[in-house]
Amino acid sequence: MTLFEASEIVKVFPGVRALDGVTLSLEAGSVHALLGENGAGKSTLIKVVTGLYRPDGGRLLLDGREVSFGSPHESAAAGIGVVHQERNLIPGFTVGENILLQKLPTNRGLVDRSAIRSEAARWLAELELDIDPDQPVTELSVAQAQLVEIAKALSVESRVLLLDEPTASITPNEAALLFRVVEKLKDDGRAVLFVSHKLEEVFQICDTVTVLRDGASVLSGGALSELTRDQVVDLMVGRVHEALNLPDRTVDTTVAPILELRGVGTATGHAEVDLTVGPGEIVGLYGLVGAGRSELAKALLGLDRITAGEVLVRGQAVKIRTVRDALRNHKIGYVTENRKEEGIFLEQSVARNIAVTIWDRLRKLLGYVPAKSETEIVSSYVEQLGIRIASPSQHAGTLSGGNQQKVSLAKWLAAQTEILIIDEPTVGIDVRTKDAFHTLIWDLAANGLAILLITSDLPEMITLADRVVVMRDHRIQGELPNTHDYDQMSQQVIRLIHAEGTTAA
Amino acid sequence: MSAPVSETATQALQEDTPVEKPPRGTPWWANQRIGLLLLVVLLGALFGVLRPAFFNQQLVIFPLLRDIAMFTVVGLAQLCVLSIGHMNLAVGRMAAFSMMITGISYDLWHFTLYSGLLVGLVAGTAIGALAGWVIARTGVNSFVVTLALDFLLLGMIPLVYTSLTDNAAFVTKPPGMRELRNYSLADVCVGNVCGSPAVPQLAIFAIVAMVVVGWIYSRTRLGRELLMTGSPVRAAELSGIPTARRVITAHAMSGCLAALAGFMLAVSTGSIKATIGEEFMLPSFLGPILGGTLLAGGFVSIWGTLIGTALTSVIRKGLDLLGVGLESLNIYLGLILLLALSTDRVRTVLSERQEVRRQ
Amino acid sequence: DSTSGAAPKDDASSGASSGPVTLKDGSKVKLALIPGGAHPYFQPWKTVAAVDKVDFRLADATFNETGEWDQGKQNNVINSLAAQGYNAFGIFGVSPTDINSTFEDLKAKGFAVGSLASCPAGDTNAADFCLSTDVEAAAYKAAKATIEAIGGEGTIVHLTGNNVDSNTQRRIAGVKKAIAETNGKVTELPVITDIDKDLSTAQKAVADLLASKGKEIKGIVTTAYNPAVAAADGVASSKLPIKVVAIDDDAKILAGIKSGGVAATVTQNPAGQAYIGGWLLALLQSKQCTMKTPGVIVDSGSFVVTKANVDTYDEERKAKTKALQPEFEKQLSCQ
Amino acid sequence: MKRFARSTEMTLLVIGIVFFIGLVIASGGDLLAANSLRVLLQFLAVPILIGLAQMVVLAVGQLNLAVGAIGGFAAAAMGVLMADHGVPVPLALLIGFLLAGVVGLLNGVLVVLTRINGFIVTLATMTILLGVQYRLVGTRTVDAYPQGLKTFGSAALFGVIPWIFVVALIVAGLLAVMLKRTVPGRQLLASGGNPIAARLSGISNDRSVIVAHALSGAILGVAAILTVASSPGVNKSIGGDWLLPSFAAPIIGGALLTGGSAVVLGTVLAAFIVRFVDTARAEFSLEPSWVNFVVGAVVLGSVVLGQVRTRRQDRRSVVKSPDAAVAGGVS
Ligand SMILES: Nc1ncnc2c1ncn2[C@@H]1O[C@H](COP(=O)(O)OP(=O)(O)OP(=O)(O)O)[C@@H](O)[C@H]1O
Ligand SMILES: Nc1ncnc2c1ncn2[C@@H]1O[C@H](COP(=O)(O)OP(=O)(O)OP(=O)(O)O)[C@@H](O)[C@H]1O
Ligand SMILES: [Mg+2]
Ligand SMILES: [Mg+2]
Repeated sequence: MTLFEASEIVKVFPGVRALDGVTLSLEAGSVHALLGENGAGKSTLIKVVTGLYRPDGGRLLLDGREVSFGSPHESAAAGIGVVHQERNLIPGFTVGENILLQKLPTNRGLVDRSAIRSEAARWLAELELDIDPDQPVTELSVAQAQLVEIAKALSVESRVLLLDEPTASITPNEAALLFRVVEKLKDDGRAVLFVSHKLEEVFQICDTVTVLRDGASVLSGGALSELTRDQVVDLMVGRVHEALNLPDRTVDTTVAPILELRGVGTATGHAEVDLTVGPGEIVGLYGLVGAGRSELAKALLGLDRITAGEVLVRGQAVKIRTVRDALRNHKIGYVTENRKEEGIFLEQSVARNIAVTIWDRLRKLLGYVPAKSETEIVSSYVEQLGIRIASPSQHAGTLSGGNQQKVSLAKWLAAQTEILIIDEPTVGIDVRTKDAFHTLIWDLAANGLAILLITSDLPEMITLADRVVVMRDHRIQGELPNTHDYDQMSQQVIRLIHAEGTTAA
Repeated sequence: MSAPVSETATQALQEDTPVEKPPRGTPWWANQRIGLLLLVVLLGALFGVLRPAFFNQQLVIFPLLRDIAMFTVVGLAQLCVLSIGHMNLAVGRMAAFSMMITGISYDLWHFTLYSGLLVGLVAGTAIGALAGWVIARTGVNSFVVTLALDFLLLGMIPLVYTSLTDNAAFVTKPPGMRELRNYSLADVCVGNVCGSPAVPQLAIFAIVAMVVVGWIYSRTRLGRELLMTGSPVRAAELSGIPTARRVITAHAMSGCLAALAGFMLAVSTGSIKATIGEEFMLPSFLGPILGGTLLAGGFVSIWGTLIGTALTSVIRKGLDLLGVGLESLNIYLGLILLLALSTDRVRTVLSERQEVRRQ
Repeated sequence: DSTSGAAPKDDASSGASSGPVTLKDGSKVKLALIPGGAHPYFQPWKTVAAVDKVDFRLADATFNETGEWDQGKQNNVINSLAAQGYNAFGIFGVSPTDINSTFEDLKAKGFAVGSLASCPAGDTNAADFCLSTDVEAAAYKAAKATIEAIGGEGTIVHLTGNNVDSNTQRRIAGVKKAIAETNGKVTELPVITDIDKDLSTAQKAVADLLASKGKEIKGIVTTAYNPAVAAADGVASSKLPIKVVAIDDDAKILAGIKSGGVAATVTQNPAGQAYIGGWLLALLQSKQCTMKTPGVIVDSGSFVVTKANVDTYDEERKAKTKALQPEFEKQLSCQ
Repeated sequence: MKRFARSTEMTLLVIGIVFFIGLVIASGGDLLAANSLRVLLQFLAVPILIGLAQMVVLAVGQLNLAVGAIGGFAAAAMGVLMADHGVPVPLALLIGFLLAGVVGLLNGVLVVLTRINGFIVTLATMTILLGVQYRLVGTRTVDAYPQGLKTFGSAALFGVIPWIFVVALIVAGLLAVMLKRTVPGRQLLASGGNPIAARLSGISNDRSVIVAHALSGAILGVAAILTVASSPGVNKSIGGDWLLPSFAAPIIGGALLTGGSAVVLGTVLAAFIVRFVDTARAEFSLEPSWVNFVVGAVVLGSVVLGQVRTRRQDRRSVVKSPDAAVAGGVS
């Protein structure tokens, strides 16, 4: 039975036709995948459906009746629950209030706290979450926050549930929990829309699929069981997509490591971290969300204090105080996982975003930066990384996620770093760009860069890393050579994560 | 320059993704600064028609330009901190503080006009740097820190004045001060060619300030890093910009410019007193913001600051000439400001609409 | 209010007809009276400006208070008026230490300039003349009146305005002088300054003062407007036996004198300043006369008003205004 | 409770009590006399309200520079209506109150309609209102209004607790309930805490901004009523010194300039502390300059302390408020 249908939806923004005749229908008791490259229009479609944007054309049908929503409030009232791509919780509010924000229960005009508590507890229980509804959301971990958002989407008694990349920032274990919930919702007869760039997940839990390309639906409601992964990818990218096949790269293990950590402890709680990265080597740092990998990277950059042990760069014990110090004197760069807040300057031009690390080098008398040499360097990286822009003066905020990520990487390449810490480089990035990125990282290592790759994406880790180091609770659990065998590696890694012994706690 | 990216990777990355175009450039009539400039010219013409005296060089244009020059410098003082997304609520009081030092240098140490100015600029830079240092060290919002500093100086300055002077003002006038107040470019000659008598010499200070600030923001590493520091600060920190130092620099620049503005005010009114700069706070925001500088940081407009300042000064002057009474002056001033800003908004909306329609 | 308009009219007839120096031709004189900003003190100027215009047959006379207590803005107002053809200026300078610069500029452009109601700080006066209350003398009188009201013995406190204003410093000096003359019989608490900005600040300062020191204080002398209003009210509602001496003759304060809440007030002579000032400026600008000693300072008078003379003090003031004319004539050399 | 013990409010409470005890000792116990206490509280009513008026707009990440102008304008309107036009007291007060509320509403509507920064909008309305206030009263001090109102203004419960103070506390209480326990209040805070999330949850940020400004206006309306009732008269200076204290109280009280915090109690306590500084000045006969000096130091000190504390709490938290510009809000 078709619960919800969107037909021929058009949405125009100044400068783009984000949706150009998209048709989608959601069946009760089924999970429907919405796929497409970055910027294909997936999130826009969800926002049109939930009344955040007014469509410029097309119709929405709920239970066969035409509907139009002026605000998310109305769509929620009609039983459409949604988890947006953006972080969506109000700091300073409790978990319970956040879950029930769309319709706070009241009692004689006042917000009814006990009702909030009991009702929120009900939704948390449905997701098998052990979270106190009275806890402030500021105390949640990333994954908990994501799950609370799902509880929030359920809380409108939704019959239609739209999930926009819900698994982008959670671990496989937590994702598995989420999938169990999705199964249950499906069995309850609800319709679920699932957006993800992780095709494994899609094939695991979805029944049907709609593929968007450049704002148009190139496949609407195909059965996933009749499609192969390659076919889906081809539909998304619009031509035959070849599986990534990285050339061979040999690591000279006799060369002394360029970065070495000996028994490092930090103010953020790391203890006895030993780690080495050699030139031309990709060391994967794997762990669950919150394991402390990003924090370790930041400590190496001088953003957090190192309280014990020593850090050696090119064999010399060093004390890194600031990022500039790391960059200028030790040639260490860090591509952040948090692109929007830490990686790029959304309101600044692409040129400035890339050149930010080289002004120090280019400056002449009185800090004068010759515009010409700046443009030259910038455009050479724009070209090498294939950053597709109309002009370098374009604002970075107008770029797609993939291109933004390239910009965020380009500034470190421009700075001629020799040690690069890359943190979750492909979160929320579509298959094709992901492959290109993998090629790039591979290539950088082949050119002699030492790379510490932090990722929670196991396939990515297995594709790229020479060695895999596993971290848990701010400690190193162990190290594995990469056999490039997915099943074997994933087993070993999971086993390491759950191994007791090395962990004091 | 080594290129660590090989051909294969470049090719992989370049696979035929379409070029992402920015939203098409806004049409010229939607440009905030051009709109403002037009408004200034129109208003000037209107006032000129209603009151021909508006074009009186000596009595109207000269003081008007002197005011615009001074408030432009005030605006630049605010612009420097706006560039990193901060505010300086103590601009006026910083001017008062630095002029207090300048006054002491004239009164007690018998400095010359320009060495006194220099001392004042140094004092302004120092007090600004202090504000910046507190902000950088504690991470407390600049609004709060400068507000508190304003209170502190407001308390401290009168104590100093009353203890050091009889009249609560430093009245010593070093040679050259009177000339600086009254002389125009007509007194500056290159060969036989002299400047316009309508342009005060004090305007040179503003021009110098604009050139220097403009140069910093458009041509130097410092300026670029300042703009990056504001948007957002975490990204700047992680890109290797010494953000703490930049915060201090921005506030120090602000203090220095505030001191310059204070000096211009002292010269144009006559003496150095505790109340210098009391009127600076609101104009300091109006000029830059009308001119398009963002409160959130990351974008500044030097020209815009000049035009924005000119707009408010011209309105005030015009209303003065029209003989508008105190009770109505503020009402009109506020209304015109709202109108000017709203038309700006209307223009943006119209140009966006047009853009959507074109597709 | 009732006290301002009447005086000059009487003077007008006498001044223009019987005085030895009569303005011959005021038709080229455009007079501007410019106070420091909006303040009740200057309100008589507004009416007197109109009287000046009629009495002296001036081309125009205006009153402009748009300076908003800011020297820069006041200078702008002055320049705008000059651009519109005004050529004789009676000015209350916002900043006593700056106003000489403004005067110099105006003099340099050939205008007649009088400093009204306040003289520039320091020893020089760059205007043609200064006709003002001697603020120190007025404060001295007020303090004297206070001392008298409390019976010559006890503690008094002085409430006033902007500390960093040279006039305030003069007032403080005036009060100190009066107290010093009592040889220690009267003592003074530290002066409370900076409470003239607005009424609530003044009111709070008075209330706090009365709460903490109310029992010690026997008299309050105020030399600024808002503190005067606040003190009269505060003392009345606290029911403490404190004598308040106020400043000026705003309706509210006169009402206080009549009801007994205010022991005395020291009024000044704004109407006289505007009238005589206007006459003098017209003489100077029409080139009929010049000052023998440019920059001469004349006291326009200050008058202690108590319940006893509250209905008649205006006569005294009118007399003073009348006396001012001959006083100035001695300073003039006329054609 | 444990959370309260670590909160700004607790710190302020302790500082306040210590300060008060110090003052009592310094005054030799005089401060505990009924009259002294009454005076202390009498001049707390208006500062509390203007602090709250600012806090409400700060809660949605906006600023209101027109606090003084709105209050002064409303007070002038009430005074003139009663004194010059003989409008009965309750009606005049109601009109004044409504005017303040409407101006606040207008501020909000302008911010939303024009998308101009609230900082600039309220700056413009401030300028306009100053003109209107002057047009209403000129240089006079209007005081010819019925004695009954003035009696109320100076009357005190048990001779100690002024009624106007009680009114201010009631407003504070209502505001606290509104922000903590009603749907519009929660929505307002949600908009301030994370505007994007609020919008995605179907909350209209525009409406929150309008509600906040209107509330601010209404609170200022009450402040104006109390001012008219308690001051010797109404003139153009009313409201002239409200701006800085209006920021000082909520900021000391722990409000975040980025929005999302409702610190009614903190604001009230901060107003107490600022008032104690005033009292201390009178007690020790210090120059008023010292008050500014001390308030500056207290503001700085308290925010630095607060910052250190929140940083410690933030260390392990995930959900952060967005990097809203200080005065940004909607625009
Ligand atoms: N508010 C907006 N204003 C202008 N353009 C927009 C806006 N929102 C989205 N777009 C543009 O619309 C297009 C579709 O964006 P959308 O966010 O829907 O993509 P997506 O498929 O969700 O991508 P991703 O996988 O990266 O989340 C993009 O080109 C984007 O830049
Ligand atoms: N975005 C964040 N903001 C604030 N705190 C965070 C964030 N992400 C994680 N944390 C917290 O910081 C600690 C370590 O996080 P860190 O980011 O170093 O972990 P990680 O292994 O890199 O995980 P992730 O996959 O989230 O990057 C954990 O306690 C976690 O709860
Ligand atoms: Mg998306
Ligand atoms: Mg991480």
